[in-house]
Amino acid sequence: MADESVQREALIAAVENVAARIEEEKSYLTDLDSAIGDADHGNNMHRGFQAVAEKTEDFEDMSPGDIVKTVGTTIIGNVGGAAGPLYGGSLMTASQELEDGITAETSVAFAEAYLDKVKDRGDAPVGAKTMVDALTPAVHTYKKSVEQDDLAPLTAFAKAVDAAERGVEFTVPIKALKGRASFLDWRSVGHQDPGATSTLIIMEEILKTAEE
Amino acid sequence: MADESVQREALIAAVENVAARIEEEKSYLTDLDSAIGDADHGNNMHRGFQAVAEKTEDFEDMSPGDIVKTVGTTIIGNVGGAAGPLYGGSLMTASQELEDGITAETSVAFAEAYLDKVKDRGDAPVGAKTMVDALTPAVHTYKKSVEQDDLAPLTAFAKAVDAAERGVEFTVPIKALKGRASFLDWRSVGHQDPGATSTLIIMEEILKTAEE
Amino acid sequence: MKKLINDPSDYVDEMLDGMVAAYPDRLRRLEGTKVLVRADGPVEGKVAVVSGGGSGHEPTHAGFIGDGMLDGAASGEVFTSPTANELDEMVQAADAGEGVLCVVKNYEGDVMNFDTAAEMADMEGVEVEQVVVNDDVAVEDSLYTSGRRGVAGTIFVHKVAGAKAAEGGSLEEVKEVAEKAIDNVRTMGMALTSCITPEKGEETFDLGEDEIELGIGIHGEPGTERTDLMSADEVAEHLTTNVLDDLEVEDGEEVVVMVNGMGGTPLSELFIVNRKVQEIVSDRGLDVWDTWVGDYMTSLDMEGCSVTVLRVDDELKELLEASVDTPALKR
Amino acid sequence: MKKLINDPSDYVDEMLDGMVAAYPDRLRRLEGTKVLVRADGPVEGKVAVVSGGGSGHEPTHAGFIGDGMLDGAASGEVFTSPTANELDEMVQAADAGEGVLCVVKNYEGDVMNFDTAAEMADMEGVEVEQVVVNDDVAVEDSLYTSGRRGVAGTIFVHKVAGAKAAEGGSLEEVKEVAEKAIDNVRTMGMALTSCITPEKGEETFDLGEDEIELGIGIHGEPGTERTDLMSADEVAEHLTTNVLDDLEVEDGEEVVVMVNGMGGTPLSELFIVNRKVQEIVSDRGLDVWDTWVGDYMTSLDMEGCSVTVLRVDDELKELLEASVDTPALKR
Ligand SMILES: Nc1ncnc2c1ncn2[C@@H]1O[C@H](COP(=O)(O)OP(=O)(O)O)[C@@H](O)[C@H]1O
Ligand SMILES: Nc1ncnc2c1ncn2[C@@H]1O[C@H](COP(=O)(O)OP(=O)(O)O)[C@@H](O)[C@H]1O
Ligand SMILES: [Mg+2]
Ligand SMILES: [Mg+2]
Ligand SMILES: [Mg+2]
Ligand SMILES: [Mg+2]
Repeated sequence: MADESVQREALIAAVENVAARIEEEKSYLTDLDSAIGDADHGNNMHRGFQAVAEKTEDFEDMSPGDIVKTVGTTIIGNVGGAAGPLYGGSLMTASQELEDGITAETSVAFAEAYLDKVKDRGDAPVGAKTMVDALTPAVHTYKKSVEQDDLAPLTAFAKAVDAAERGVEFTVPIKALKGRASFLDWRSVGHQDPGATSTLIIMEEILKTAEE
Repeated sequence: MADESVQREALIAAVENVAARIEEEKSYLTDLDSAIGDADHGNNMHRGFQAVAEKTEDFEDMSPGDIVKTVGTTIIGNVGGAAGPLYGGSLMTASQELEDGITAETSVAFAEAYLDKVKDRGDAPVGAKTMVDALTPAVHTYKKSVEQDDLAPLTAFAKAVDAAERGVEFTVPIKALKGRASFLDWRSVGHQDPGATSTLIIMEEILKTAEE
Repeated sequence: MKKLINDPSDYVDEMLDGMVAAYPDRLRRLEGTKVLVRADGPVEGKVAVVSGGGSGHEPTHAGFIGDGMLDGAASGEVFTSPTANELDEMVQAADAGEGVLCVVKNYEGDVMNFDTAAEMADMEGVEVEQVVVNDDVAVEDSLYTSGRRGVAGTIFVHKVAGAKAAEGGSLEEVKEVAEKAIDNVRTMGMALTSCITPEKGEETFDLGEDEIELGIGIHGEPGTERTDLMSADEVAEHLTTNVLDDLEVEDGEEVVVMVNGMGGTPLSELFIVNRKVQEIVSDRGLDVWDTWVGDYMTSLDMEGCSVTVLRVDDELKELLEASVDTPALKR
Repeated sequence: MKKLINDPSDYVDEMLDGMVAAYPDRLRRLEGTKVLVRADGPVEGKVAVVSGGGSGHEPTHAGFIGDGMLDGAASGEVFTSPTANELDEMVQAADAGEGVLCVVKNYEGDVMNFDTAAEMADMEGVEVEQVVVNDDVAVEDSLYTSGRRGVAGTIFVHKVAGAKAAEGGSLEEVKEVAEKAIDNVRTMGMALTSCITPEKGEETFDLGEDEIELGIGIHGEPGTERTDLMSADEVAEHLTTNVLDDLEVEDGEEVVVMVNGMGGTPLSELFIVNRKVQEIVSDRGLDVWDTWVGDYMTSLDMEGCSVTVLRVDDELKELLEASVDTPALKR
């Protein structure tokens, strides 16, 4: 993979693209959360990524791993709700895998660590109608594509985004077991999970940035 | 005028007709009170005359004067608001004029006493947009018709009803100085006074009963 | 209409039963009436302070019955003064032989029925005095009209009169402090929405999505002015400025501020209003000695608020501070 | 949207400033945070009890800060758990060296952020314990789900934990009484209308003129069931029966009843509901030791109510009765 300064610029660009896209999707995410939650997921994600975007200047002299870690701590410190610890805490923990830079290998380790931390924190199995349903197929697909199919990371990541999308769609017809939507019991069936959706959106923007 | 038992039956019939008519006009009166008051005049009058109608059995062995007095005390005891003391208290006081039965003479005295008591209690001059604006022309016309034009009480009363109607219409284009509508100041202009309206309605029913 | 009610005509009756059921050790209902009195009353050797008016202003009036405040409260139908008969029963039940102060809000219905009740009680040998609260600066104060309405400032009058009575003041003394509070209190209110009375079942007045009413009373009546929607800061500024100007406050004076909710407005919004009110009051050089934020005198489910300012001296401060133990106010 | 607000994004910030402005002698805001703490805290020699969660539930949480109840309260954005960082700052500021009990309502966001904060505080040498309130019987209690929500019953947990801490209880003892209250409290709520969050500016869910939601939480989320409009008595019956069944009450037990308003419902309607609740509770052979009626834990301007029943023994009674002095609760 590319050297550190190229990676740094790519990360900064990705963060900015994600922040811009989240701004666009803010009301969409909040609307999804209105149906089966408490109508704040768009605002939560927006608040978090605004704060992150304001920090990109500091990123100039950080290693890629530190940038990801800072994104995580910034989200923890600004989001709250379920999304704050899930996104922020997992980024923070998983960033340790990037200590030696971003390679095909470390990116797989990062993805796995991220998923593990989400599951550890939130205690949600697949099929509980949460972000885990988008993350799991994405991480599995990425790992298999890189490690067994020997695909280039970018190609593998594109497949992962497709997989996440299928995960998001999978959240619609199932009943929520975790998160606020679980309080609705059977009434949650038929609605798309906001956190799975924001996970997909973020991955789409990372892919777009990487392709550029 | 007719003898006491005929008068008693007429009074009972009048009370029942008034009660029935007030029931019909309940929401109309409340709507008028919504515009410039507190949306209860119809309910207040209805509550009062329902209570009065339930007492008609007791009227069987009362003198006409006592019947009117009981109507007054029943209204005082059941209505509250401004209408309670104004209608009830004035009927109660003015009923003293009927001690010796209802004649052309005592009916004029009754009407005058009633108007005096309303003005005394409420301290409203003519033109303050209250029931006084309906009562004043009615009482003046009745007195003049009986005492100076020598008209029969029934004919005189019909003229009084016409006069009250003009009084009600007069309340529309003027500003309220008394009652809740006064709090609206200039915004009260253009609305018809509920209490003047209920005064007219009651007079109409009394006339109708007397004509039967 | 969506309300937590049963038959609209049982509204007041069931509410009063529900209050007594909540505070059976504190409140007692006079049988066959809508009057609540202290369960432990009449209190020997003490002047009684009573109040009353239409229902729909909860916790006013009955929520303030208790040690250090009211001895009785009569509830009429929604927004309708109680009848003279019920007021008379209340006065007689509250009297412990030391006399009764009636705190009346200035509405013709209330004044006329309290007057009649006072006459009735007087005939029974009860000593009755009356004070009339008229704190609403939205209404022009004129000799030729009904004058100003009594609104949320009444709570302060109840408090100081109740405290004076509790400390053993004579009827004359209790009346005097009530009048001092009346002279020094001013209020102005506004509405974001009309309330809905249970019997009518629909809004008393129509208000557009971008309109508000300024200068409303507490009976769902429209205000003195309809304007475009304002921000919380603008509302605070408008109400507070009018109140302070009318009170003719002077630099360095001490005041108590009340931001009162009309029933449907959440506490959080009242605090947002309070933030600006305090700023304005301080900018005028006044010293805020105490602040009350909450639903004290409401108009059913109306959304909106009122701002009250009471100028205080040492006597009023002491009476406001005095201990009080009622369902709606404890100190 | 019609609200007494300025810029929606300043909602929480300005509300907190307005609270501190109302009670400057009682509340202090930790600079740069949305955390309020006792102005006179940390209190030497006393275990601290803190709470927190999203905003929009006023007077919860900060309204219960004071002697005998909470030492601190962290407010997140509307309906959003505070961040772990703010919770950590609160815990550290509240600690007087005797340890801190965090009262958490069971929402994943709250639990995860409090967990993280506890880890952080722990690293700074602060002893932290946590209890999680889950009183909402509307939600099925299952091992495989997030479990039940924490709702209005939390107020009782704050009260008994705060009282135990005030009387000098150790962190372990304070935690124990909090857990006893949690084990013995159940709640169920309903909504006549959706609330409107300031940021979204419109109803969270659409509800027809003749529909209500049963089994709602306190974050404007829809309930577990939508049904036709019910009378107050029917609502009381539905909520109370579910609560009592789940609590598995037995004849002759003593309970405390709370009828809590969701923010937009007037007190009068809560009393109408209370009337029937008391009837049902008494018919079950229970002894109502105390009743609380009012807005304790709200959902912005939502109209509706919840019914809470707490089973009490001598220990809980003594702690509930203990003196408390906060903006929203005094005894
Ligand atoms: N226990 C959990 N495990 C994994 N994801 C969860 C869990 N709880 C909630 N989520 C995710 O968080 C999203 C909601 O986030 P957000 O609305 O920001 O927080 P909150 O639920 O506190 O309002 C859900 O859509 C879901 O994807
Ligand atoms: N001071 C007064 N003098 C004469 N009539 C009055 C006075 N005040 C009010 N009224 C009459 O009472 C009517 C209102 O009665 P009602 O609505 O029953 O009582 P309230 O005003 O207490 O709600 C008004 O329309 C007016 O005609
Ligand atoms: Mg949410
Ligand atoms: Mg009226
Ligand atoms: Mg009225
Ligand atoms: Mg949330």
